Amino acid sequence: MEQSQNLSVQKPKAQNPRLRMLKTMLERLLQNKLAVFGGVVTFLLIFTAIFAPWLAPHDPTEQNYSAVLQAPSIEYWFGTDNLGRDIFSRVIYGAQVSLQAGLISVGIALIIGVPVGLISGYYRGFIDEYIIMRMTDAMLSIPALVLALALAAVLGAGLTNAMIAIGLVLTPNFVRLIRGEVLAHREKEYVEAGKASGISDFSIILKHILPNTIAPIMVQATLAIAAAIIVEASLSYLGLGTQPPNPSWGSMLATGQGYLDSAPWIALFPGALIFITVISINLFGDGIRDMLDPKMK
Amino acid sequence: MDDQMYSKKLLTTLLLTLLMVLAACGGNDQNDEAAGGEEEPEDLTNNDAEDTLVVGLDDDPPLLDPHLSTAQVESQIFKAVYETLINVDENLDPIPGLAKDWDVSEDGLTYTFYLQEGVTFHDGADFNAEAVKYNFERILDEDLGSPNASDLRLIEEMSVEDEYTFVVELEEPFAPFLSGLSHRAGQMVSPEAAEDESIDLSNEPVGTGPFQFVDRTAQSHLEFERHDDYWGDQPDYQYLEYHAFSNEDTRITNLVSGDLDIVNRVAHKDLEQLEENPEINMSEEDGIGFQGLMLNTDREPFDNQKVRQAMNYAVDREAITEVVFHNGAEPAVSPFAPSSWANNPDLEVPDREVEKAQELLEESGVEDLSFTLTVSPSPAEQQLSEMLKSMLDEVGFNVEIEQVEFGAILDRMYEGDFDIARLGWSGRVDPDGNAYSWFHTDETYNFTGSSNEQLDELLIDARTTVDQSERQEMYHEAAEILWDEAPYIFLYHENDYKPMKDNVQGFNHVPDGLIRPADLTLE
Amino acid sequence: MLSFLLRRAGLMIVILFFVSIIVFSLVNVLPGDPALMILGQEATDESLEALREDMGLNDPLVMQYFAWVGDLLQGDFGQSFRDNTEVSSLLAEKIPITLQLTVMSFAIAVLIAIPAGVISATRKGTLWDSSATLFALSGVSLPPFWLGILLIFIFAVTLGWFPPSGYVPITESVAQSLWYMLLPAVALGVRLSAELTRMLRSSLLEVLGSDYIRTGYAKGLLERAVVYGHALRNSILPVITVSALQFAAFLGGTVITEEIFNIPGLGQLLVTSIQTRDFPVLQGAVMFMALAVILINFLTDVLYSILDPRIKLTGGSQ
Amino acid sequence: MKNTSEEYQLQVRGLEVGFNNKKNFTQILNGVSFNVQKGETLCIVGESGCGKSLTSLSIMGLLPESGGIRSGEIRFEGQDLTNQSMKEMSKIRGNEISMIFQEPMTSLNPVHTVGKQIAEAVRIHRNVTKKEAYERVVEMFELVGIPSPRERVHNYPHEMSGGMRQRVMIAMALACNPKLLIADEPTTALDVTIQAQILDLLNELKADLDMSIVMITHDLGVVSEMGDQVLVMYAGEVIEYTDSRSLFDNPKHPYTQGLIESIPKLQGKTEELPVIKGSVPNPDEMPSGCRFSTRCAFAKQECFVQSPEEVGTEDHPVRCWMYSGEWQKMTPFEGGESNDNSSSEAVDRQPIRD
Repeated sequence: MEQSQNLSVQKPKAQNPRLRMLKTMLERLLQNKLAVFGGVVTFLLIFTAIFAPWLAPHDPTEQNYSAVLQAPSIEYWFGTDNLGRDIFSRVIYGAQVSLQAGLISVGIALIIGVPVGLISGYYRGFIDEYIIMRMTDAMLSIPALVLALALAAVLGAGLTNAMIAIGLVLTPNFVRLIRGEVLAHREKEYVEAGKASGISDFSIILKHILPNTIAPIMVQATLAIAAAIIVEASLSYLGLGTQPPNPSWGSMLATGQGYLDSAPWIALFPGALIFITVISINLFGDGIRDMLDPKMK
Repeated sequence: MDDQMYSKKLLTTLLLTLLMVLAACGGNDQNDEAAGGEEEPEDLTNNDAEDTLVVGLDDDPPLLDPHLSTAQVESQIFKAVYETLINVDENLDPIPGLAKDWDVSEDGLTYTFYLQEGVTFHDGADFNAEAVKYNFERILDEDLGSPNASDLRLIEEMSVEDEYTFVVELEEPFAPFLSGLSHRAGQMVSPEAAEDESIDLSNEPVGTGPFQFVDRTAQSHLEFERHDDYWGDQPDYQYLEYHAFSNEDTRITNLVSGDLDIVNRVAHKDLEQLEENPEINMSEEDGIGFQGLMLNTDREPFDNQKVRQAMNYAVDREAITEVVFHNGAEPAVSPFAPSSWANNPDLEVPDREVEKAQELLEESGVEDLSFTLTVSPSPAEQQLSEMLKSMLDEVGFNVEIEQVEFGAILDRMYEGDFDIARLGWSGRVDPDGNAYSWFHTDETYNFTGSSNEQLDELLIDARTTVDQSERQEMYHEAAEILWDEAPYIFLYHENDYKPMKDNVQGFNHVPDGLIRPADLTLE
Repeated sequence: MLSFLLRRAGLMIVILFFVSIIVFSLVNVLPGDPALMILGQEATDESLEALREDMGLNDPLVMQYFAWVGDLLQGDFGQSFRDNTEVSSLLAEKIPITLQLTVMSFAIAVLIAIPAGVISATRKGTLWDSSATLFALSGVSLPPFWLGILLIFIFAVTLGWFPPSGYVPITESVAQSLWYMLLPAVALGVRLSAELTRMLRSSLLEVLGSDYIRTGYAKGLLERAVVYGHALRNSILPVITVSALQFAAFLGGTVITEEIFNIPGLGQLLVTSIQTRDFPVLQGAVMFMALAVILINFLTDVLYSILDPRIKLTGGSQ
Repeated sequence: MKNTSEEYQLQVRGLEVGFNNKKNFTQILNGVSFNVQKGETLCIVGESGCGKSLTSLSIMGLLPESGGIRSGEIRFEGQDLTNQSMKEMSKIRGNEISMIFQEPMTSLNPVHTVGKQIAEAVRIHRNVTKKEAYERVVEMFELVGIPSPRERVHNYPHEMSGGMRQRVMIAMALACNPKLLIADEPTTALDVTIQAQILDLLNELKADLDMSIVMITHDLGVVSEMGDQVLVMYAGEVIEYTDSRSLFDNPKHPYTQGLIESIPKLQGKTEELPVIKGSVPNPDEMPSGCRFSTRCAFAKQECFVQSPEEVGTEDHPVRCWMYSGEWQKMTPFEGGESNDNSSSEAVDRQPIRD
């Protein structure tokens, strides 16, 4: 009771400097032109993905056998593929798949990684040192794509399974990051004080340690989304990700590779979109990192 | 431990190289290491190009032991290193192989083979009736577990009449017996090599063929050399190599601008381009296989015949052969290719009839028409499956495509864990090979779970009848039953294409799709 | 030094133990019956059961695990389901190919990154710097498969300078082998190169501001000698650490690069083994890759201690 | 100035140095001039931020990239160093003019042995073999008093103590027999006892090797031990310039006086002056009048407005209004920042006059 009262009293006071900090942070972000560029493009991509049905001029799965392998034209801006489907529309819908894959797999990694990292770092001990940490070491020594590939093979082809596989593969990164942050914070005074005043471990972790780890988690998560998009595209390229006829940039690339000489647009457009998406998210993530802590660079 | 040491060494080397690179960079400019290599992409081989024929295969042949072999691509290799008792010509009629002649008794039960004389295996062993007997026994040996034993299963007794005469007694007449001997079951391995524990026939084949095995680089290529003691005509060239390129684009590139001389398979999307290329000759021949959809009749909705029939009308076979195969395939309605004597000309390829399909679906009363279509993840398969989905969804099905590796598809077949699978057959010389094991109740490849007594009877009669016109009747009828039962949706017969460099001559296009390297000459 | 090595070796073994558990459990939950895989389509139930018994597939999983690890320790990776080849000999065949790709792309990465990083750091704020930074920024976001396809399209399909894919063993023709491997090596190396450029730039900037660099100039060294003789070696240390940490990702990149350029290396072996459910090969390839990553990291620490005399390998975990 | 330039080892005239920011040029050194005779030690004294180090770096041609000499000349044996090319400068540096730095801990490259680093300097300027260069290093080690020199050449910097490292730096600087040694706070980072040893060493070597020294320090204790001539700098300007005896006996500028008063309290590493409050103003907030006016206890109103000229004798110039004819006529300053923070003690003090 007492605590919550304290909090409510402190809040209005605390808000001002916080607001100011937020303002300077935003200013810092806006000064970083590349980050702004990345953010704007990322936003546009999210917008495109959400409003794909209204933006796409054609049904992305509609086949037109009389317009197979057409070069870009006014009717088909990015040309058509080997089944006469509109590549522009497929690329737009592909944004849905890629962004979804990036967000959900990172979400999975966070859901597993954050609690494990928090608990492991807070309690330390044998399980932390010899099981969890060595397990993350082991997972990190297997190349992410290889592990994702094997996991996706175990789970079966498909976007959902690919996202689970990617999420699992990304998890150890978050476990390590969060554990490191916890280790840095658990000896701090406010944690000691909390312990001394008999606050439960659970609320110390949740109320005191977790908020302090949010900034680095945000940065890592943003960059992990970019990585996840690449892995998803790789899995789809290898046929283990999104299943046809759903448009995925990776599988479009795989189809297009066979037509590089006769219909290069099939591969070039989705590939360019992967690149633009990943670089935008990376720039945006770098920007957030610099915003939160200019020295971290 | 050896391998760990090995990898350790490799890594150390890597690290040292890294260091050297760093050091070199710190010191001075570094030359671009590729500066010297501005040649054309040629020379896969270190053998003399003039005297080497290089064949491009679509896959690495796993098992080089013909008696254990199941993969189609392995048969390509066998044509170099092994020989069969019986051969087939361009019309798929039997011609002499290692048996220079044979007699079949009136009742079709006794086969007498008169063998070529003066044939030796590559390891020096003599080829004779004992060797044939050894081979047959090897195939029938349960310990070996030969998947090709079924071709010989009806043998009741075999005897060595004299050194070059071999007699086989069958339990009952078996029409496809000879054609089986033109395939894996008729391939003769060296008995000495087979007995030798130190020789692994799966990796180092020893036969009587025109070429003998030299070396194999696993999952990459195989090298052969002319067998100097070959009993027949000596091949035109000294060295023969098989290079595996599972990637169809790479395979074609290496034919067009690399040093492949002939290729066993080509993606249909590349047909036009290759036909236009003046330096490439393309040989085309009707195929003997069939391709289509395997329906699981033990599962809903395909336990309903009307649903299955609806599929027959829902698919547009012409569109498929045009878009996916660039007209390099024939629409199919039965397991027998149009060129086969077993083909039923009365069965015509129907147009796509959406309304009829929908009617049939309505009649069936089945409401849940969603299912998973399992395909292997090759580009053409993917393209095909997407077309099928589009066509089937339109009449009311709800198709989900699932890409699964071929091996895993087979796995699911055996466990009956599938709705519809894209699975076809490369075909056999005798129509029995396209029908019996696929559509007879509970036979090896009848994963559909379908069973039709009348069909079973016909298929058994057809294989135990010797007279071809009688057999033809039976197969015509069988095809009609299959169309009506529709446990399998026949889609197309793929034509066989063999593109080769224009200096490759003498190619004899047998519809079994096998390249007989000894026929080829290099100009 | 010795105690450090022992500690690190101990840690390596523990990590490898966990890797082996991951690899083993992955494969044992993969769908597919190894016995069926080996015997093929026409196997009888009896022969399948016999083989399962023979392979120990009916034993409890723990027993199977120890049997597998026991074989591994004796260098026995098992046999391929596909063609019965020894997995170890398959690996031995494929590793040099991947190694060639790795070394070439590493060399390319370093060849680009060192001048780019140096120019960018020593000519800070110039157009050179901006170009190098742009390269670094876009390079890290270029997925190797997309870059690979782009390179194929430009240099193989359009210009016809390079073969679009394929591989020539280095034993057959060195020049050809390098030529064939050049595009893939670039496709794989650019990302690392960008990463290294970025690292090297910031690391070099830091070092160039340090006192001993001023000392170097004060004793009469020219810029070139200062940068290459003093600054580079010091600034490369953190870069080496980063590239070692990147090695896992780099090795992962070989998988997709080999697929795109159809190079019959370890990566392609791995993909094929997944596709064909060839478990022993899959296990062997993954185990080897993890071993390589772990060893590289270990060797990096050793290398680090050689390059930086301040570090005495006396202890401390990572 | 009676002496011709040839007699001077080093002659600095009207040196103006500053930094290029995004758009404008921030000037730091404002017309610095001084001479160093052969065999003489000149000490440059001042707080940090006075421009001492910048002066020394200008001589060495080691200004940071954004820095630049706007005008003035630096003559070394008659030759103007400001218009030498990089290449020519590198022939002079470490050879004719050497420099030792404040931080012996960080001024040596940690990844090379000390011997290698010195040998490198020798080999740049002398056409000798590696072995000969190492011999020279050993010789230098003996000279600067490093025990068991033959073993020590193979040490890495981190294996040596701070004092030893500074000896290494000295050995490196002197390895090519320079005519001029610039020592930038060579003892600041060291313990007091070591400081004395190093200063003694420098004095000895100066005599033995017949070289000139420019010693940069904030510590007048060092000046008293080393300096023949002393240059007091404040905020980029020379405010007083004389021989060390006159300086201690008769410091003129209030700043110098403050410095001298601070001596007993100034120990070791701190550069905060206990007597004169405040700190050197930022270059972009320079007072328009006398630069010291903001901290000067005696400042009159005009001091804040107009910059004083250099006055006093030729042997002892000083930049302060107090010594000009106008001082008496100037309006005393009443109230204001500078007096607020000057202690009563400071106010009591009277300027010492001739």
